Amino acid sequence: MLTAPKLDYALLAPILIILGTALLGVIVEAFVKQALRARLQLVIALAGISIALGQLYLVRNQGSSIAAVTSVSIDGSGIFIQGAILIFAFLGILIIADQDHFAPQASTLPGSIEEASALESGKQQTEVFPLTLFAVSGAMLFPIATDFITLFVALEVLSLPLYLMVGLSRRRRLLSQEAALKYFLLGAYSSAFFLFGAALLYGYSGSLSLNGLTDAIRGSGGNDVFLLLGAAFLSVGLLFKIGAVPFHSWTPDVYQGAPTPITGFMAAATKAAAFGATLRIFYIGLDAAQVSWKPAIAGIAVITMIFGSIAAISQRDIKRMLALSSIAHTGFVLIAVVSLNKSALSATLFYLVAYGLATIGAFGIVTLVRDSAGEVTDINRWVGLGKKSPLVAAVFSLFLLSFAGIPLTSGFVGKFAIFSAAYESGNIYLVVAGVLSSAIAVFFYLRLILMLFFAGETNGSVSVVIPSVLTRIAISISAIATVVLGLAPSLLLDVAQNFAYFLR
Amino acid sequence: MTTSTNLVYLIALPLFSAALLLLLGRIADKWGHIFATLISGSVFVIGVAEFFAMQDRDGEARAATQKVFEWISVGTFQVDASLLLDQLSICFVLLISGVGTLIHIYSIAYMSHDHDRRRFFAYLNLFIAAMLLLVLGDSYLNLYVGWEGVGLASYLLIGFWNQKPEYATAAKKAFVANRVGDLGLSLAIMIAFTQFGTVTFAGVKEGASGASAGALTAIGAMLLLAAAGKSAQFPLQSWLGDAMAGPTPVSALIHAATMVTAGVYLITRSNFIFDASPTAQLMVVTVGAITLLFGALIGTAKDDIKKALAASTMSQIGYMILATGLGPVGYAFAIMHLLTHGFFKAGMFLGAGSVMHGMSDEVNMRRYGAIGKVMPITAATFGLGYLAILGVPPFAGFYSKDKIIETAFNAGGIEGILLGGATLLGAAITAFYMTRVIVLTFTGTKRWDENAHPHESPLLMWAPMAILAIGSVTSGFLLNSGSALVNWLQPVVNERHEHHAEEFLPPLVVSTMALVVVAIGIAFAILKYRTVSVIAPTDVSIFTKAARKDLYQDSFNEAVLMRPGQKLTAGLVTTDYKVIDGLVRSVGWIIQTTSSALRSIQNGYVRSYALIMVLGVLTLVTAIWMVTL
Amino acid sequence: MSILTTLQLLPLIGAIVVAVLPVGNAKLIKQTALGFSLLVTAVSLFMAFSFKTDETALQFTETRSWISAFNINYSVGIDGMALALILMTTILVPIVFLAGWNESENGRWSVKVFYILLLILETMMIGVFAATDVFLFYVIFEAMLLPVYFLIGGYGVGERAAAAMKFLLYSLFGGLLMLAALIGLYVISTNQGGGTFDIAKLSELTIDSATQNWLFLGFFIAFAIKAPLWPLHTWLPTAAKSATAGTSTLLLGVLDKVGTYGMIRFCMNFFPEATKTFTPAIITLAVISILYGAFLAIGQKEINSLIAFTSISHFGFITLGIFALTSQGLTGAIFYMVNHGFSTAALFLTAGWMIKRRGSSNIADFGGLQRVTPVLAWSFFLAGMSALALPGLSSFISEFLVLVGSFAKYPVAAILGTTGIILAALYVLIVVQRSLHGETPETNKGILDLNLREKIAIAPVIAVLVVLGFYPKPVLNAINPTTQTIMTHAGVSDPIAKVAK
Amino acid sequence: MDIANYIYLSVLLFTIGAIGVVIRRNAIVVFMCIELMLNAANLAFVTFSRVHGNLSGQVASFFTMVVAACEVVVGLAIIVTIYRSRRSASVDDASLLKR
Repeated sequence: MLTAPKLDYALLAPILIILGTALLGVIVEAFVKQALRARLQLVIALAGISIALGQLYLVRNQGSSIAAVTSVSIDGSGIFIQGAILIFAFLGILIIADQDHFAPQASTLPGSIEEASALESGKQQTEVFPLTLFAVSGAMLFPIATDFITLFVALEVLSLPLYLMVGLSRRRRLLSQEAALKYFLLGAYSSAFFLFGAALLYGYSGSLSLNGLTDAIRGSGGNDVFLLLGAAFLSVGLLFKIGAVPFHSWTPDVYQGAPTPITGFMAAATKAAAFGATLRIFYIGLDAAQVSWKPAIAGIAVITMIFGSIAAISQRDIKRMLALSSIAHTGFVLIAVVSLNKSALSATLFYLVAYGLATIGAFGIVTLVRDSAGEVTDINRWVGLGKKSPLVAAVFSLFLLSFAGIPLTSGFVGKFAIFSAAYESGNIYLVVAGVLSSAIAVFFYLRLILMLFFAGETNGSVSVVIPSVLTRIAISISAIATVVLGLAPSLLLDVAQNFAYFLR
Repeated sequence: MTTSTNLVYLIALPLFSAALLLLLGRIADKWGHIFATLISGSVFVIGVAEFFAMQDRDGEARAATQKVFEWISVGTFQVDASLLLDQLSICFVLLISGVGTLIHIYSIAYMSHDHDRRRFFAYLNLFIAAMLLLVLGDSYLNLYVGWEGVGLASYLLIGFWNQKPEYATAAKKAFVANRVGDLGLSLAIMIAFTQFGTVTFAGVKEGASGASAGALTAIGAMLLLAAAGKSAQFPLQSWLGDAMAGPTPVSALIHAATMVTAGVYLITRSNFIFDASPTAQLMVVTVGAITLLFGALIGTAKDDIKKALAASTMSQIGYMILATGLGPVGYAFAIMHLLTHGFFKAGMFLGAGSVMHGMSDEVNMRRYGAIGKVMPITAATFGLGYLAILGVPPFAGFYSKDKIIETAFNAGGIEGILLGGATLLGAAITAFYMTRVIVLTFTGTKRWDENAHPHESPLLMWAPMAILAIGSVTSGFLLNSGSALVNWLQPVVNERHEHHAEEFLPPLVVSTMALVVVAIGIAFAILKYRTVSVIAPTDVSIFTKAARKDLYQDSFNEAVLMRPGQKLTAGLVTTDYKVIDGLVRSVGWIIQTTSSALRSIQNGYVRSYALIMVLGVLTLVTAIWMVTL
Repeated sequence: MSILTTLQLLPLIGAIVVAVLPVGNAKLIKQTALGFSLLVTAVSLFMAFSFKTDETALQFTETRSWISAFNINYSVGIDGMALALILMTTILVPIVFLAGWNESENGRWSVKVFYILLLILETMMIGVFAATDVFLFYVIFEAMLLPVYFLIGGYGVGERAAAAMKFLLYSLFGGLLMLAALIGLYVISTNQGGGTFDIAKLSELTIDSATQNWLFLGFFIAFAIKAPLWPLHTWLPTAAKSATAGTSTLLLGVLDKVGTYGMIRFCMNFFPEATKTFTPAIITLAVISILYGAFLAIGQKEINSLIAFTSISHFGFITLGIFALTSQGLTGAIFYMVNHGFSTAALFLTAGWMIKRRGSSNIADFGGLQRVTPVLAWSFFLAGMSALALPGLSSFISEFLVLVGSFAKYPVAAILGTTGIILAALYVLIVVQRSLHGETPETNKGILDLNLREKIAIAPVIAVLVVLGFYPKPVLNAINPTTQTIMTHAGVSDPIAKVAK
Repeated sequence: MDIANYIYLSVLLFTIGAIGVVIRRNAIVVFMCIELMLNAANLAFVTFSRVHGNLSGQVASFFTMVVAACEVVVGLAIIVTIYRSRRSASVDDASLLKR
């Protein structure tokens, strides 16, 4: 007699709510008339996210590793990261709501008559909302998944909508489509590696679950060829998603080509989700074999930090620069991954939130700086923005300072927390490398601030559009959070500490 | 020791008057000079009162101290702002305030046309305060404050007309040369503190007997360096000639009578160091001997009356320094010569000033001649000073200088003969160049322009000259009668009245020898300067050429110190930009270049991105593999 | 609430008040800012009078939890050294306001922003010296760079952007090294019974010598950049050249002191062993700085960079005094910090007025100012005298203490350092001669002397230099206990005189 | 047949796919190579399932197929769009985003 598996719906509800909302969005897209669609989609999405967040809040202290038999483990870190992703999604949606960034009909040919007419008639498709929500649901599942099937499915559910969203830009559509293609091909490529790694690990342990893997390693000693190859291949998929060198190549291109609101959302949410999964896999799946992978991952962390920091210096496009900056940040968080202690875990949680908020804010601001042809991303044309629009420039500088890790911003606290966790774990060389690459990174953040404020002539053709209320709210929240978390980090740090645990 | 409460006024009065005059600015123009003179006079009065009070006390109790306040107290480094008035310092107090007051009076007239007379008087009072602090401080550090203070005052006064670039340069040169000396004083204090744990004269004296010879010699050498800087002794003498850029009363007071003799004071004050270190003494006499000849030689060729006198000052201080190096017997004679010199040299400088005053600030003696007729009082007072410096009996110099010559001979052995010989030779050259000054200035034919209308100076100017002339005549006799000064200073300089090995030559012989060489010098000068050309002849002996150039001291300094220094500075400036900053910039450059290189890897082709990933996978696998095996 | 907190809050409140004033009313903004800064001065003086010099413990302490996860507290408290430096700061700020009354007007931004930045900077300057939690110190240490960055970049002259950038990069680089060391220290404290950032507790850790060396270097390099020690100095002249006089004053006078302050407070306190290990090297660098700074000062053609190089020389003296580790050296160095603050203020402010009036900062463009602007010339001259440590001015006492204190232990270094006084005479007198003496060129004849406001600004600076030159006792008394505590902690005592009394 | 041979085959297929992605220009072919890699993984899953005697691997391969199908949908959509815009399916032509 088969018995249906017992599911703990309360704990799974946040994901289910988001999925449901996404489906609702699809229905709305299909049946509601054009004029109402955009507004309705927005309301539905925000409502869904809010409800999910509320539900998450209610169940925040009820960890369980058997919420869906053994497929997921809803524990402190998982809940925290889910919460973070939901918040990013909320802010992301606020910026995405400014439909000016998206192609009215993505399927039309760039430069075609259909495109022009769609533009003219205001026939704006709003599939981006449900797509976002699907991605969010994948992102929420990814960090709590504890078996390889769930992990793979979550990874794809997260990625597939994103591939599409990247190609939705209204302007410079060729670039946008190219970004989508690159993201898709490379993403699928890395997924294949991930999957093959999972297969090998399954071959090694005979179990698809992380727990089974750990038990197998404990039992055998852990230098089996399947284990090592499997771990390496599995890592590739994860390292690709978080954008670690040498699996980073897609990042600058995709960040640049994607519609800016999507870039911001993606940078924050994907990174959080992918790091959530990475941490779980390395902390509870592969920790018994840490001797094998730790040096390699540590090496990648160092290379990633330094590469990101150095490569960003010569960038002339602000989105590419932020992309490389995000690579450098990946390196910093990877330090926490190899530190393998509770402080590192809570530091990562804090860092992901701090970085994600600042990133959404920063890309939010990029959406505001435009000329007649749309966003201006050439750094040289940002010169003198401080004169023209001091507030926007000041807020942007705030985000940059946070990225640079200047004290009294959230970025500093995050960096501090990660470095101290690394030091605690004895990886002092990682701290030194982190410090040195921060020093390099500081250069381009500051140079940008310098260009905003101190450089000579202002660029006449560039203007700052008055942000819509929603964008304004999103940027404000990000900015306030950046400052508040810098001044009173305890607000979040204590929470992160409470949630910094994994359930097997 | 007696405790006094008045000493501080000696310094405070002139100091505050100086500050007041400077701060009030033009408001005080009308009465500033009178006020300053009164202050200076009252300091003299206090000094005299203290002198008599001191005489009333006996032996040990003669010295008076006053602790004004606790100055610096850090760990064991305890220095109070304390003053010490003993037999030695009272001599200086009287000299400084006495001559100082006379020169104040003189300056009222001398500077009457100067727009900035008030400022001048403020500086003078600043000088008097600093100089009194120098001689009254009870520790080396207090002395040091006065030491640099007089340096500052001297700088300000030399550069009083600093709108003339060369005057400003002269002032700077004086300050820097003095600073080299100050370096010595600083180091001496540091060594003393490390050795003795204190920097008071009393403390150092107490400890000196227990210190190693090396330490004492080091302190002595450093003190000598200090003295050389302040007293224009070899090799730091070159600033004094240029210092004549200052108004003439300044030259008289600071660069003849008082400040430049501070070195003599310092060595005398530190007798306990030098007495315990024969090496240091040898250095002192050597420096003294060299300078006395050096100065004298320079004096023979100077046409600028003030520079000639300055060279003479240098030479005379050489005598004093030499004397201080001769051990306990020498100190008193050094001080005696210092005091008599204070009278006659100040008198002569004021005389020179008077001549310049009459000659519209002309200083070239070749343009003087026969001034004695139009300026009789000046000529007379100058003449008395002249006789005094030559050591003609019974004028002051006779007593003080002959004693030094005598003591030098008595040093014994080769050293005695060399030193004695040097002093005798110095006396001869002194006679030559001083006679030259007299001949060129006061006698002979007039060589001045038609435009010049030399005239006797007013009462305010000649009265001080006259008083100083009286001093030039009588001071030697008074100080020497019954060994007055020697006995007076005995408690300070510690002469133990041991009988010197033997007298090398009896005093009478020395005096006779001295008079003979002086006579030769005079005769030579008179013969040589029967006729004088207005333009200095160029076909002169190599010695004259050298003397005109201050024996190439400036050229030497320029070639050995200044030029290399400038090169070094320029080199360092370049190094700073190119090497040090360059290194930093090249780090930046390397990062930038790397960055551009990394950027070109990002070539936009999906396939090459995939390739990078594959390579990454391979590296990752290899890394994991290697670590595990 | 401790008076120290009040002291930090006041300028911040001032900044907020200024922020809500109308932009157009420059005069009101300036007056408000000045008012607040004077209030701060008054409160700090009050604090100074209630400070007990006979106590070695920290005073006016206050501790509040800030980041509990790392046991980071907002904790403040001062000893004599901190008190002296805070007083220096609070006295200098209104002077800078007054002296540079108009320097905010030609900036990139409004007058208002200028004063907001300055007031925020004042809060931080007080905080950095008052902090007794290393993390708090670090945060302020880094954060205070930003106002200066914007002050240089926004209101400076010439290559201001590049100068601001260079300044910030250097400082941040040092700061990051310090961050690494700071984290190390924290982790060590965690392993030894409870992570903490409390200075007192951290100084009691037992750290093995290799680790000590690394951590020491992390802290020291940061401080050596801040109080520029050769060869980490090249940012300073550029910054000084571009910053306004007031900014330079605060930058060199106060901010750079954080470097030397840190050396004493952290390097020596936390790593006594490493201190001993590195002392010879540091002393060497200090001596090089003294001489190098002086030579470069002589070679400068631009007045502000000249002052900057003199400061490099002076920081050499301070470092020498600190690492000589004798009571004279240390007290001298701490006192030197205070004196250098006022002395540099006098130099920068007077030079600033000269530059403003002449419209050029090239020394060659001046000349003959003594005749046309006697008061300005005198002020500049006295400032110069203070720079060359003329006895009777306070800088003499500190310089001499430093030298006498280091001579006992490092005679060669002290002798070389002492030769610096000759070079000091040269660099001061050369600039004095070129700018003040000589014939007044036509271009300089119309230059006006100081007005009343400027006179009021410069008078207290000179008064402090003179008064402390004659009567340094109050400051020395406040500093001495600090010195003793440090020496006791480091386990050293003064060398004993060779010939005992 | 030795069960290891299945693994070898799977690895071979995976390698062919991985190399194919790097050397082929046509986006469709590149995509097919990726599919090949996924199927190599499937083969490995199934083989291991057999080795371990549990069904997990087989289940996994079903999931993979489904996901791969979704991927095809998305992938073709993107490729087709690109092709329509550029009239070319060569991945090398899409290289505007660089540096």
